[in-house]
Amino acid sequence: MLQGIYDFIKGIFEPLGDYLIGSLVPVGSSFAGDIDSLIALVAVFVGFWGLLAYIMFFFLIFRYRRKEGVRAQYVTGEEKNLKRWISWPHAAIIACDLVIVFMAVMVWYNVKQRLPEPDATVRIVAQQWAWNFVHPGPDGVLDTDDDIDSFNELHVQDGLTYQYELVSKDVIHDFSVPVWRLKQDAIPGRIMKGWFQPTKTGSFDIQCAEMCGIGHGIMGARVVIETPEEHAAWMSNGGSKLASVVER
Amino acid sequence: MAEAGTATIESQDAHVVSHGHDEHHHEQSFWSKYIFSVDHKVIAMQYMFTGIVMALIGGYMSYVFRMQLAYPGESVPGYGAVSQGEYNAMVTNHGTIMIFWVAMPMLIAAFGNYLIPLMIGADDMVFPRINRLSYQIFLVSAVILLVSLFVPGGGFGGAWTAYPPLSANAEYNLTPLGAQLWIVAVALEFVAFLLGGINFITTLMNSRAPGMKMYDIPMVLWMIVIASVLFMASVGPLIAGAVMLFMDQSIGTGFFDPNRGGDPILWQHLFWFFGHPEVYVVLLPAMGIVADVMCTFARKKLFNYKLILFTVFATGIISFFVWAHHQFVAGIDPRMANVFTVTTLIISIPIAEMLFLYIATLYGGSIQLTTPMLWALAFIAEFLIGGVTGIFLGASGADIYFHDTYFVLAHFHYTFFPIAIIGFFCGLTYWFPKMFGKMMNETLGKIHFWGTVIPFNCIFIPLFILGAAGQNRRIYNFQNYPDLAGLQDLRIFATTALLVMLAFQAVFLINFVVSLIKGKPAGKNPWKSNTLEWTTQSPPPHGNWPEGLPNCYRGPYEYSVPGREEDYWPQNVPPDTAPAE
Amino acid sequence: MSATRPIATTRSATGIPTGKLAVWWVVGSEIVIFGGLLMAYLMHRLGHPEWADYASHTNPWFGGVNTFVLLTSSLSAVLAHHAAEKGDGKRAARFLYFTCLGGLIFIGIKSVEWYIEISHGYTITANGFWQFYYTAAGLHALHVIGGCIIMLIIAADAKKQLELHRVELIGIYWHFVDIVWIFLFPLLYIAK
Amino acid sequence: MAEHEQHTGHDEKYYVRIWGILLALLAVSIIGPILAPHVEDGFAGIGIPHVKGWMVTLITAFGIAIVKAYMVAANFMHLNIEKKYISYLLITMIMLMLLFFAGVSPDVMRHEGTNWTNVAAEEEIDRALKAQEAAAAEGHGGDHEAHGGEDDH
Repeated sequence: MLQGIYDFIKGIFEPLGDYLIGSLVPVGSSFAGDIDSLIALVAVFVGFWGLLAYIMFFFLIFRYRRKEGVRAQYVTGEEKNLKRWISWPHAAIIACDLVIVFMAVMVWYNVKQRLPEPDATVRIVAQQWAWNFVHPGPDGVLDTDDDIDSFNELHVQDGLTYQYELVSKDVIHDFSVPVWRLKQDAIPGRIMKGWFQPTKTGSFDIQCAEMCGIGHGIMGARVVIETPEEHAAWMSNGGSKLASVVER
Repeated sequence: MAEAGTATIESQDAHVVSHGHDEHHHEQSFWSKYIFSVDHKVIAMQYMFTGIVMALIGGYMSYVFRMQLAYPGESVPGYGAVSQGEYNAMVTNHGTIMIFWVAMPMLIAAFGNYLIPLMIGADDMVFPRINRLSYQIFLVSAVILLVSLFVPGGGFGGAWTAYPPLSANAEYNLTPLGAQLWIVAVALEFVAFLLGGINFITTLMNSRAPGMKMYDIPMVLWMIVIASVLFMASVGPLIAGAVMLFMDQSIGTGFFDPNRGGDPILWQHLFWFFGHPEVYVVLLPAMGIVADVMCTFARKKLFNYKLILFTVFATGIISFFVWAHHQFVAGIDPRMANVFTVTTLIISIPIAEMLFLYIATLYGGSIQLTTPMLWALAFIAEFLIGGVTGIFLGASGADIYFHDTYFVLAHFHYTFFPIAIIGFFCGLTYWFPKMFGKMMNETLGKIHFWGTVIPFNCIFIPLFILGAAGQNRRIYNFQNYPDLAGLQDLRIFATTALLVMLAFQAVFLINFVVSLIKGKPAGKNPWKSNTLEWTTQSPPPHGNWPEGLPNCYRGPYEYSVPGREEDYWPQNVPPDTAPAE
Repeated sequence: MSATRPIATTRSATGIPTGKLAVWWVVGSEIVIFGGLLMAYLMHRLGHPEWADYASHTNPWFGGVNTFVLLTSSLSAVLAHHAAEKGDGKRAARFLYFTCLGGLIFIGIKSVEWYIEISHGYTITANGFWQFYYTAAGLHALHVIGGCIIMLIIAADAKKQLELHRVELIGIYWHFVDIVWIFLFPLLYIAK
Repeated sequence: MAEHEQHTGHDEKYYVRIWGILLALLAVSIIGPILAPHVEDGFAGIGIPHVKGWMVTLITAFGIAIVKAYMVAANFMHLNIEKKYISYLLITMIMLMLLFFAGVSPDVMRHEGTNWTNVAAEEEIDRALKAQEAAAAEGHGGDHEAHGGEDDH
């Protein structure tokens, strides 16, 4: 039932989300659309209230500007007929907040709290100031002989559900992939788990989103999302670069 | 509460004492009058000028790193080429300075020190010497911070949040001395504000003029004192954390080192348990200044004083329950994030209501757009954007995308800029006649106003777009990122707007100096305001009211009361007499 | 010490003298400082079963004697307040000196204890437990030393019958330091 | 200048009596935990079953600490005759600390949760417990353990 309500509301705001965020950054993962729709929903709600407040604000400044011989009214703000100008918006804002909380928690649950059954698992090792990726290789399982290590370049196959294990060797880093709308800190001493499912092929930026020392600014990497054929070819090459990959 | 009869007697006593006071202080050297003074007004000025100097330093830093972002790798005029380490140090110290050495001293300490005794009708703070000590510690902390930028290895570059292990281990941050001095400076600053804050709280609680009841206290004082209480109640864990971090840095303990049984997440909690209430610590004084200015220039009573006060209380209390929304994707348990999403959206309710009440205050007013009023209105207009964009970040699902992007950066600049800069200019232009006895030049003031507010929006609206495009913070050169390199025009636009805004600050400095020398004499009450500070001379002498401390008979916002000839009714005027002056 | 006091200081809208009110706020802010540290310690202590063994190397007799010393000095602080209330500055000063002596004995015992522990290799960097042990006890010891210094100044004034109300203020602070120790003692020494 | 004296109405004997009680409580809080290992289910005979050693420690050490703190605060600091809101202020501060504990302990006290594991802490616990067992078997107590954390770097 909750999922049904969620899908309904999401459906309303999806086009706007696509316009607001999707036009700047491609929608590249299964949950990117959810996050964009949530942003659109918040934008509409706060935009409405913000606009209303601005209209009111500028109207009042204009309407009650100083005029010769006109005195200000003596109003305490405790009169019932005036107070409702505050108490009704107050109630309406609570209602809006409830919707936002519901949608935010649903998206959060889907992206961060849930861990769907993966098709493959990748390990992401952050260090000052580079990303190391351990791909599971053809068997889809980590820590076997056919694992493929790569440096500053993550290769995944379009449409598969991946689980990631995020670790850090030294300080706190943050694995951030804007096209997937994914962001997660890597904490030294901890294994952080999560998931993603790419839905768009191409090669995109990975950034570090947590200050990690002098080289933080250059701690970028690329994620390469390949069709099944390309990915198989990449794996059979033992992870060497394909011609299509943008050289960094 | 003293009754009216005893109040009069007490104020006659006060008369005698403060005369003795005055004569005692007539023969003073420059040194004891301006440097080691215990007078609250002098200490307020010390805080204010230190804050302005620090603001100029912080502004210079923003100039350097914005230039680097707009024209990466090129030599910045007036600085030279910016290395990665220097860039990080600038970003870190810009944030630290602007929050701890600009917003806090200028809003809480300067206005708190100046206004609290004057507005409650007292001759000084209750502990003048502790007050002086507080400023001295503050000054030392500022000097230590500035020194930390020039030590071998360079200034600390681990972001103002100073997450360990980066901040704790020299092998990671490569600035052993800079990092240590940074944390020492921050801890000392906290101690200074604890001393100052306790002084503010005690003064307001105990030393109000006879007759001044709870709801007769001007809103700005309420807000400064509630801010001090919030600061006092939240900073403790971070002081403990600072001690732990300093020991990690200097003697090799492992409080935050995962390899030694420590936990880096603990620091994040210690930091943000303070860090979020801190936002309200600096917000509330600015809100209070705006409330007083709006009432004066709309000639209106504050719209529902009590309700505003309750929203402030509610904000203060809830602000302790929201801290982990800064850490949604920082490795906290995802289930906790749901709790903090709920609390975060709850805190939006009193804040929204407070803004509504402020806007409603304009209703039925007689609005005069003087410079201070323009600043006050600009505060509301700009802070509204800062407030609504916060909802995106409080909603955990959306924060996954926006966390640590330029969207966050633009959001909190839309809150901190109205607070620290607009709020400060609002208060300064309003109380300048009282502080220095001269009127400020309105034309220059308005040029400065528009020259600051318009470029400000031009700086940060592009940054919202950059944030929505997925650009992360604290990266010194976006040319390294193929997907982001194309948005360079927006960065150049923002930097250009910053240059314009910084240039217009010269107008303020000129206005300040010119008005100080050539301004019209202000008289006691140039704005025809109600609160008690306007009933003494401008500037007030040592002891504030040489002819005896005032009594208080009514609330601070009795403007345009029907049936009275004047449209204001000062707090010290006894009920049956005509208004003074 | 007797600069002209502002009228503000002598007012008391709340019914509590300004000095005392301020001391209560100081105590409030100290609660959160120690609270932050102790909560951090408690989390680690509960999360790390191996710390029980580390904690067993503390010597509860040192801690116990120190608790006794502090409790006794608290008694003499409250007796000093009692004497000051009666206007007997000399007696109050004598009790304050006695309280100070208690603080010194406390620091003395602490030094011996730490000397023994450090010489056995239980240094501050030994492991998580010991770093919290030294930090918490050290922060507390700094408060004891600071309290002693202020107390000597107040006692010197009280002897001359000056500023007698301050005897109570330092007393409140001293009792607070005592209470912190009352909690540190079981947290650091007893819980095994 | 008015000296704000608040007469407490007690004589010196009263304070000495409180002090005596505090010392007695102190004795209990030292002896209790020492006896605790010996009273494992030891109260079953007098009709109180399931009393474990850790319960005795908890009550005698921390329960009594709270009682002692209350007695000092109420009688020596005179909170019992102070204005009520001072007590509220102090209680609020303590509540804030409990809030802090509640908010932070899911991340710091626990070593695993939804989608994360604090492997460093778990390894450290494992290593240290093993080392302690080994040391106990050798009969040297835990003296070697003092430097246990060092071998990690």
